[in-house]
Amino acid sequence: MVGFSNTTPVEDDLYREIVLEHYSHPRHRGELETASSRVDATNPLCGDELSLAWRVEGGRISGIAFSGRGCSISMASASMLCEALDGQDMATAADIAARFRSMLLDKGPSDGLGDLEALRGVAAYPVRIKCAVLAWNALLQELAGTAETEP
Amino acid sequence: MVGFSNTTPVEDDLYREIVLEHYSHPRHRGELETASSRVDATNPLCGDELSLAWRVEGGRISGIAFSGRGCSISMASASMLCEALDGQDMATAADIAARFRSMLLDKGPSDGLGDLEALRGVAAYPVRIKCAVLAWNALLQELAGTAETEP
Amino acid sequence: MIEPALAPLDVARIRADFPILERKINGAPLVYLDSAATTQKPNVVIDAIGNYYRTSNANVHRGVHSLGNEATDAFELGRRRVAQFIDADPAGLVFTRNTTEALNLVAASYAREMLQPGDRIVVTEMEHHSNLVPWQLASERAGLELAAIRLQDDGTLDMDDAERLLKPPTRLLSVTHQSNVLGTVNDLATLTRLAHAAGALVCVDAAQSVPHRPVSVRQLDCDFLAFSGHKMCGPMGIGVLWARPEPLNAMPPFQGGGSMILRVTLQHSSWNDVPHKFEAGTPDVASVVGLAAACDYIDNIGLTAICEHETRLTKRLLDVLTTIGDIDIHGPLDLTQRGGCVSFNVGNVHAHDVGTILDRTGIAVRAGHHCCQPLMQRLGVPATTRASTYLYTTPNEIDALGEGLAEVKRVFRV
Amino acid sequence: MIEPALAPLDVARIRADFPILERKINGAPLVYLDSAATTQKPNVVIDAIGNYYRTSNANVHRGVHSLGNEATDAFELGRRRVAQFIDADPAGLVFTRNTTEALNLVAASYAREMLQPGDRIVVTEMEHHSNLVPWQLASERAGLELAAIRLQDDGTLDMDDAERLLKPPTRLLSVTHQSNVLGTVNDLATLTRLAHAAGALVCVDAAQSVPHRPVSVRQLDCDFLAFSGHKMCGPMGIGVLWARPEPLNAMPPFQGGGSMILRVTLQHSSWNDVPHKFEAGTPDVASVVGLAAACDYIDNIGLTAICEHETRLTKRLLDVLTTIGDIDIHGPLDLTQRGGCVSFNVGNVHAHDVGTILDRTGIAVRAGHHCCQPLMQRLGVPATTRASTYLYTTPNEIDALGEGLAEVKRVFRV
Ligand SMILES: Cc1ncc(COP(=O)(O)O)c(C=O)c1O
Ligand SMILES: Cc1ncc(COP(=O)(O)O)c(C=O)c1O
Repeated sequence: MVGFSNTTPVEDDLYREIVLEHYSHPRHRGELETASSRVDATNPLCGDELSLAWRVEGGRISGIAFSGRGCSISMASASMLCEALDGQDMATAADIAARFRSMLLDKGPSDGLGDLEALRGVAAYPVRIKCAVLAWNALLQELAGTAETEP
Repeated sequence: MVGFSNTTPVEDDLYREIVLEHYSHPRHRGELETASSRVDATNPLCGDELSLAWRVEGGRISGIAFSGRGCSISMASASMLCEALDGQDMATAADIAARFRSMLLDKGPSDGLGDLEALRGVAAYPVRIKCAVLAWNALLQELAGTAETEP
Repeated sequence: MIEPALAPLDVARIRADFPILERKINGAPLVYLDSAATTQKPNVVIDAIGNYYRTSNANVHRGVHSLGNEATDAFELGRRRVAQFIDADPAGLVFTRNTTEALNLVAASYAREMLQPGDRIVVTEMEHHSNLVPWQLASERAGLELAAIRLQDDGTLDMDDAERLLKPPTRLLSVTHQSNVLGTVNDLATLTRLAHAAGALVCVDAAQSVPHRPVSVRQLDCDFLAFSGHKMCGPMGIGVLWARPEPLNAMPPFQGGGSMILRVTLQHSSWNDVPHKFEAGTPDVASVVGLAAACDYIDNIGLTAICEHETRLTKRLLDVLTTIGDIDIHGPLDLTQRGGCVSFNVGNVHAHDVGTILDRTGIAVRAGHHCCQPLMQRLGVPATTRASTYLYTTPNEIDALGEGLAEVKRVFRV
Repeated sequence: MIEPALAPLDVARIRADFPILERKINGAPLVYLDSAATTQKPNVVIDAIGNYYRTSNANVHRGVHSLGNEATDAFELGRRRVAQFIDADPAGLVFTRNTTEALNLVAASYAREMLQPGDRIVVTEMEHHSNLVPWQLASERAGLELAAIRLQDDGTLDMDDAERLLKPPTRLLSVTHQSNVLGTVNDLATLTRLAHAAGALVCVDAAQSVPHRPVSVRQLDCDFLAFSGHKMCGPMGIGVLWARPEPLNAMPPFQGGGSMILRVTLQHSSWNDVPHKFEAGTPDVASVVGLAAACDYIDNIGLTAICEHETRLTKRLLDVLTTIGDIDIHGPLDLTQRGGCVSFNVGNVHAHDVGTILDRTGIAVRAGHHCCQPLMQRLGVPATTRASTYLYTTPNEIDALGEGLAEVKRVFRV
């Protein structure tokens, strides 16, 4: 019946089921007591506020959590970020982040991004892109900072 | 030959002979040591600066002088002012000043204004009116001030 | 005696004056409900700016040539026209960029320079950042105290708290006439009486009142009043500070430069008369001409009629919001206490999500903190959605908003 | 290797872009020789403003709706376009009302707030009031010393005096790139080297240079640079302060209000990133759009070609003035040391009389102190007449000025 009957509403291009699901039941929400990295991000013009914390053990993210408040896109994106990066090694984490940003900012491919692909629709809403990348920018900034200070 | 031959130039409507004559040979220019009133006027946007001083004896102006620098209109007007008011009683002086202003600002009649009538042409040059009335405004302001403080 | 109701506005005719209202947004006709942020411009205003540049453009106050004279006349006529709009003496009317600059001028040249350490400035919990941050900057730098009158839960000021604060050492009350979030119209008569009795001056942020209802500085009896051209059909880049002559003459200059001086030497300068003393550099003559055209446009329609029109729309808007359900309306529900700007939250849907869903059908509302973060804290929300009306708003547009909000509830399953 | 001369400007075609040039003044075609005060506007700039209001007008940086997004894009694209015009990073480009406000911003937020009592600010004897009075205000309030580099009789700066003054405790040099009276183009390379060697920052008043010759802030190596849109075919009401990131990030805000904040509570606020930190309140988006259109317009013609055109006109102007006789020309006669703005006195005829007689045949020149009273004192004249050219000026207009000056001599029997 997909795309066929007009009694079944076509899925919303921005507010996909899976996005709303992450928004109403966020994964990894809370504090991470044993974090090795922690970063805050705000979007002063919207009032979105977000904290992201993770723990690196043996070159892998062995725990990750977020807290804060904001719109559905920024919160779902943070929830998906945690789910996608938990357990990944640092190189893979950085690669996923780069591909996610590219999907939104350059309309790049989304292969292998899993659930994150559900946020592709945000690319058509320029003012909301900064909501979707808020957590990711914070992560990448922290990774870049760490990379610089470590040899 | 007036207004008849085009070999004789028609007199300039603004720079009448008599105006230029007052400008190049100002009357009553200088200081008045025994002045009873003295007033300064400036036109900050043009840089015109003018001082006017007079002596009142028995209700009459018995001496008057101006100093300063400025354009031909402001200087000629000050020179004519001194000539017109020297020896007049205060009521007549105020009356002449009022009629002079009215000639320029409201295009009022110029009867009995003598040489001052030569400045009538200024009325057609809005930006120059303030040059022509500079000395007169200063005089009237001072007279108004005196009138208020004297019973 | 019952006041005869004014004839309703001929909104269809008015809308034809605003070319942007023909725009489509995401395929749907634009429904512009963001006039509290900035209003749209009628052709007469846009054309006045263009005509000025095409026929009379020159610098002002400096020349003897004809164009310079025409430009100066246009500028000073504009000043008189705008002064008349608020029933003021043009000698007290200073052109600024916007309300923000007007308030900063008072904060810098009056509060910072003329008040003494320990003196108190009073604002309210509902102020726009533009009527709060300038006082914070001045207070910090001049050792002043800053206090805010509390808000009641109904969105009006706590007048007991006002009475408590409007006592010595308060030297200045700066208060909004109409809140840009709650719509609340403050009781300026009482506030001004209290402030003046305490020996304090009164500064009114009229950004949201001058465009929407008749305002007379003589009747308000205030000392300073600030507003923006762009919120009243006029151009961006032009605003107004009106002030009574006593403070204005006593205040030192705000900025230094061309036009504001009397005599300048390398070491010292003296100042031109007000209002020129506060207008340094080349002014925006074109925008003054545009603002004067906006005053004409509004007065031709009539501020009282505009205000009645907005009251009718606000009533409908409040009804629609109530009917939809699950909507928290902030600010007074009593139409005599408010203007045509209504903030609300839909369930616990974030205002940005509301704004985005509405925008998909062409409806432009504001979503965010509206430059009122302290008020958001007071209301306990991160952001609100705000719909605001003006003379070109139709009842159908209010209904379209209602439909849009129903869609928000559907998407977010509220 | 000889640089190939550029093709001369097609001035007839350029003039067709400027509707005001069709005006008659006192029955004669307008001869506009007052571009140093403000330039005329081409249709593309006037239309850009109108189109913005007709299609995309909204407030910026605050909304999620499409119009708000379009307006924000237009505003930030404008910032990038204008930054490119002066070879600068857009993050250091702050929009102000005009040059005057830009210089006041540096005086208020840098000199007044960040310098220490006893520190010295250096200007020159040829500065416009806008590059003098702000420093006087800051110096008085912060206990700074203010000194001026002397002028030589040929209208250039005394570089020995510059060397004497550009030593500790000098912390800031603020100097005009091109004099609005003398036309002198100052040797910024040497001045900047001296100032930087002394640990002082350099602020350039580029009001008369950015419109007339290629200016690169990277090549100038300055720390601050100010100019006005209205002097470069752009709208009134918009100007620019560009600054290097180090001082800009360190400086406290200039004005408080919407858009310049990060977080606000009733008592304290923190600031947004530069350049937003220095842009309080609703900006003039329409004028930014107009200024970006002006940059496009000028770049399409080419600043180097414009500069060559003006040099040719200036040569003719100097020749005409010399031929007429009894005319004192102020400023350098060497065309490599000056731009297209020439001040002079005709015998001892007052400049206003010169201006009035010229205006009667449609010739618009400036007459007065040109907001440079200290320079007038230095030149020993109460006022001068100034003729200034731009890309739309023709050789015939220079000749018309010559005829007008002959008439001045006739009327005043010089
Ligand atoms: C109540 C109030 N005060 C001040 C302002 C600031 O106005 P502007 O941004 O035009 O300076 C606004 C609008 O943004 C406002 O609504
Ligand atoms: C050299 C110079 N500096 C500053 C200014 C002031 O410019 P504005 O009036 O646009 O602020 C001008 C022009 O008036 C100028 O020529």
